Amino acid sequence: MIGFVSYLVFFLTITAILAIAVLGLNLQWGNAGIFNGGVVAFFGTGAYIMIILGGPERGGEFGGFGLPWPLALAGGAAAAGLLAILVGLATTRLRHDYLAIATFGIAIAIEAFVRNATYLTGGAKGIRGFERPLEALIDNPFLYSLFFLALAVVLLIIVYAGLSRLVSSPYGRLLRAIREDETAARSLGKNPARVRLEAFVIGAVIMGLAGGLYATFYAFISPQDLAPILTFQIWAMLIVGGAGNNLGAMLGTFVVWGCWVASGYVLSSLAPQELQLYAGTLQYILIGLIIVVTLLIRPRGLLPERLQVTKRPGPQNTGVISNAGEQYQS
Amino acid sequence: MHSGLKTLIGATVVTAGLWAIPAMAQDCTTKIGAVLPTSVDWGRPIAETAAFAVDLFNVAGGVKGCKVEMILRDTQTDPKVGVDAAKALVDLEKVPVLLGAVSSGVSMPILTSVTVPSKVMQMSCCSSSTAFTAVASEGKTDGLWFRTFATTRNQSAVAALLIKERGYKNVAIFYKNDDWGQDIGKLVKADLESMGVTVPASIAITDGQSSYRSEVTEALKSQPEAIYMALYPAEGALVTREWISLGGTQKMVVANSLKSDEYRDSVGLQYLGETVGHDSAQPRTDSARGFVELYKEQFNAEPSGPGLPNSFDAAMIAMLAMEAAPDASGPSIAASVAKVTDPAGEPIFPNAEGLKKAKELLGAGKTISYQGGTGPVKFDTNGDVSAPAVAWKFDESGTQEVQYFTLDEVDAFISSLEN
Amino acid sequence: MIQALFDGVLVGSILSLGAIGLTLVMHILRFANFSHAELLSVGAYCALTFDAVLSGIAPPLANLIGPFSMSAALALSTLAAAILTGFTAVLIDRLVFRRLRDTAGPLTMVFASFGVALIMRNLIALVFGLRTERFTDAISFATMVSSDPLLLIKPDQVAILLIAVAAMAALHLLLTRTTLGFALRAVAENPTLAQVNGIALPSMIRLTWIIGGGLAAIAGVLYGIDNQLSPVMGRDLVLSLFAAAIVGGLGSVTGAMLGGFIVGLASSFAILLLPAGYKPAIPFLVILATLYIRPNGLFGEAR
Amino acid sequence: MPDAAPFLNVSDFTAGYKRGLPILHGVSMHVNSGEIVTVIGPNGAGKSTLIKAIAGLVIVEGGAITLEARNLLGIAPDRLGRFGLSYVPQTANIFTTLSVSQNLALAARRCRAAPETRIAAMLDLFPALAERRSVRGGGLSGGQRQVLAIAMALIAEPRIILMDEPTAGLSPKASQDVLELIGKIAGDGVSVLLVEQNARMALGISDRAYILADGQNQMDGPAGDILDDPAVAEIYLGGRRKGAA
Repeated sequence: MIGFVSYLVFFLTITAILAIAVLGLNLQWGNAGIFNGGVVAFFGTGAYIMIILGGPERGGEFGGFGLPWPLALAGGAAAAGLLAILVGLATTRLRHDYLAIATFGIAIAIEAFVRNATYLTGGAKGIRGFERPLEALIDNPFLYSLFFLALAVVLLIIVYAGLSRLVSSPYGRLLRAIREDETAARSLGKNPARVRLEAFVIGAVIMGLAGGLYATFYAFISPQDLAPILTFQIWAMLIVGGAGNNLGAMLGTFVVWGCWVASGYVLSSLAPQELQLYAGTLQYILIGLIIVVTLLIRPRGLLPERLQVTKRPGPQNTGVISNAGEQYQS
Repeated sequence: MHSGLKTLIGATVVTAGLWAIPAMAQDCTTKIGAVLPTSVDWGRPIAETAAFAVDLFNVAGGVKGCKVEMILRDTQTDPKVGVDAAKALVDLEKVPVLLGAVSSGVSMPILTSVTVPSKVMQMSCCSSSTAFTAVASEGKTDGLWFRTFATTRNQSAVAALLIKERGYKNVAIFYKNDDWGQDIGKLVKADLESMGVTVPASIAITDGQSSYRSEVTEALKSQPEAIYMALYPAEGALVTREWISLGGTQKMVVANSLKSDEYRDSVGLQYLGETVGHDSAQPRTDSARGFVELYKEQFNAEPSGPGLPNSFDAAMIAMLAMEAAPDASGPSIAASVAKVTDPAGEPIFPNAEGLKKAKELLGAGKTISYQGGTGPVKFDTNGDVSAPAVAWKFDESGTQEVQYFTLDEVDAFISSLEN
Repeated sequence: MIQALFDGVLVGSILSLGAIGLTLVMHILRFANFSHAELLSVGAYCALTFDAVLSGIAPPLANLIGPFSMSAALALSTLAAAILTGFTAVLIDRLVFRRLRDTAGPLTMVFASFGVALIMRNLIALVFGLRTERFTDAISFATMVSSDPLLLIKPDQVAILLIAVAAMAALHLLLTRTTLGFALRAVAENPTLAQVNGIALPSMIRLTWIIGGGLAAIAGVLYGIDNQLSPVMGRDLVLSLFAAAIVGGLGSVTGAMLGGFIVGLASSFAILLLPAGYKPAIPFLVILATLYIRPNGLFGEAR
Repeated sequence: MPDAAPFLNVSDFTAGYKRGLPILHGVSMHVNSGEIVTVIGPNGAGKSTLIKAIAGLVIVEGGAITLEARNLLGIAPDRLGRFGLSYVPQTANIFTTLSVSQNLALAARRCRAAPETRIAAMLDLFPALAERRSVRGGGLSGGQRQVLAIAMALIAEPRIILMDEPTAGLSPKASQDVLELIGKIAGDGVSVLLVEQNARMALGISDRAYILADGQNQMDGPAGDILDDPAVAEIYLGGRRKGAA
């Protein structure tokens, strides 16, 4: 029983950390319509800078500033925001697919950088972190894991509350207005580029915060944490949960990450022994099936956005293929 | 082409056969956990070898009369997934021992956030990062961390030694762009340069690129006399085929990761005549063929591919330590590793008789010296091992040993480099 | 330098072929299909299987043609694989994408396609194993065309380039010379108007998948000849394909073709500029630069 | 006998873009063979929706539609050509990325006759298109686009053409040309159903007219009567007729 609780606490901690990143993405995509394909770049920047700022000295490598943890965490988030400003100035004027590939490229470039720039980032071997905050004080590992979960959840709640206020404020309506119709928003005297950039940066800071928390929890970061799969996971959580809805984003995190790891657990306990070696491959198939089937059943996510902006009716010559033609035949 | 299919069917039949062996009065089971990248080409054989070690141990009666059940989870080479799997194994399955992971990037967060806090012994076959030594030397592993991966320092020195013996003066290096590859690539380059060998190009090979031709061409420009490769079989074969087809030299020195049938078959034996590899050594006694012989019997092929003997040894040592431990807790198992790898103890090979004898000796409170796939394993206080080395080359049946270097010889060579 | 140019063009030609199919699908069906690169794997593995069967039935077919790593058996197998892959693509559309087209946002399709890619990739891994495969183990040697500047060319490279260019030319002719091609372009531009003009969308969508899948299969086989087959080859290629399609401008076949060459050349020249470890990032930096100058890609139109 | 029953008959139409949100509420109308019928009405009256509903492009929730007593409801838009119906959308009615001749070739795919002869016939009929046959659709002027769109509709030898505001955005001269062309088409025995903002001009060439408001029939009758009705002129034609007392 204590084992189950201990695992649950651990699982929820990771879920809470990832949920923070998903909320950041929800601001960018769900509210501002910015297709960020490089989530991991901001997450990773937050993690690396946090660990460099707060970590101990590393023989012959840059870093070892040993800042207090809250400062290091804030520094990581700020660094992610800084990166977002640079990236955003160059890319937020791009539309969807182009923006996605551009931001994706940045994530690849950051991964390549941390993998190779050994002096700054430790290279492929990664950087060790430092003792987690207050760990020495709370001597019991289980109690400490409870404490860390509480910490992550508190940060999640703060981010959630902040975003909820932001989204329901006039600023949030402006964001969605720009998402729906940039020209109309411009005609209202707003500068859509600037507003989009702001949303992009705020979202990135939140992702950086999640990254910093992640590296704090594992006390380690390496280029392997910056693999593109993280971007996909975060996105899948948002889409499955329901883009535009913060509660949906958090629910999506829980469901997707839960299915992701539960599929491994189920296979390791249920699959016959001769299949165990193939369980990894089977697990991927299972994950793929879960995502596809969920989207087939709930195409707009588990908790879809409650539309506050009426969309223009009907795809008439807007160039969107719908099944309008096909439905007459079927 | 059907080798993939054949392996699948073969492995299924063989392992199913093994599992069908009636348990010998084993009514109880003892669980151990393994977190390995089974969905990755080179990861699956590592897991398969660990499972094989467990089967052997069960045939010999299991741990303290209990059948060992290895619960295997895939890491997807994703730290989050690997750590979660480890946590589930430790908390839900209550394993006292965890085998894995392969990549340092996965093993390290498992160590810091799962095994050490939960007081579970972790034994990795293949994580090579020097960061582990640092963590251990600070006393932060509580003696729970071991790895059977011989430190890169010895391996790189042997590579340099082989190059020196062959008199190559101009050697280009290809290394896998991960922690192990960067480490060994850097060390070999430094060693060669301190010996006066020119290294005109030292080129990182990053996984999953759509072509390695430009990397190969870059190295080819300097027309090196020989090349050194620290790569895994899949991209190693690509690079080598490209290299040879573009007319590069066939004088190649390769790391143990390329000691693989897949690599040999992919490149073709006719091009590998002048290739020599290095590896950590098997013990030097006649009965010592233990691991290789057993493996051949089981899989009808030589152990080939990165990390197989290491994985075998990690599983064996872990189970022997469980046998030797007074109780089933992680710390006492970890503390018992020393009883299993005591150089003064009775040498033990991992075959049926060996394991039986080991159990008797350990039961009687004596120590043993486990002589596994990577040699007479001896951990230092940081959980690291050093092993003697061999040079090998490819032949029709797989590989064959051509030279043996004792630990002293390797050490002497290293100190000669440093002077 | 010249060597890098030539190698880049060659890698680029394979990427072009894959990217053309991708850009067609993206243009006509309006979503970024992450499972497209898996069609390359499907095609390559289909060809591998047919090749083994054909060589078994009629061993003379398995003889390599001249200095190339290709045999008559492989050529036939590639055609069969192209057809089969096309139909695989149609089947996947039936099972997943068609059901989502009506109800879901474009991103739902994108992530469903990611799920599909995971399933396809790992099904291949399950059937064929994780290890790499080759059509032939024989190594085809390069001919030194010039020693200073160094230029080495393998016969295979020439053949691959020619086949890729021929496939692209065939598609170009289809699109510019036949009413079927006009119909495809019409659907891409304005599906409603296309319907009004008597074009049945479902059959055009099927055709798009068949062409995209067929080209992907050919690209997969060529990639397999030039490199090797592995279940994760789709994963390794998908980003380069997207990069090529996007840098060229979505929906533009010419753009995708050029985009493929740009990405190929960028990764080929990358190593001359930076240490090899940074190579994965270079194509994307080129794309960033391109998009900075032309936000809709080289041949794309603002939408 | 063509005039015995209405050629195109729409009865009690309920249709819209979203199910449950109809824009048309029980609209009925008919077109006789060889007639030009114009639908006018204020913005948002559902004129375009009506024509799109006939063309099979919006969701029809109730009512019936027949062409020569054959049911058209539920026929996919791409198959309506076989029933002798062509439709010219208001905007984006040609393919801008295809050349003029490619546009025509594409439209000719549904012809029963040999496509080449039909394309040739159209180029004969419209010399302006013949001159620009290799120009991309995007490079045509507004009037030329409209002519091309009409040619693409005519190429299939329809017996009725639906046109959604063919003069929208055109200069008065070009509008006049287009309307004259429409008159000529009808003269050749093809029925025309026209939706027009430019009501006064359209009524001038029409046989009959319907007035739609709020998705419902308001009134109908011979075009001349409607044109002369002072109330209609006040509400729908934007003031009194020029030249009338």
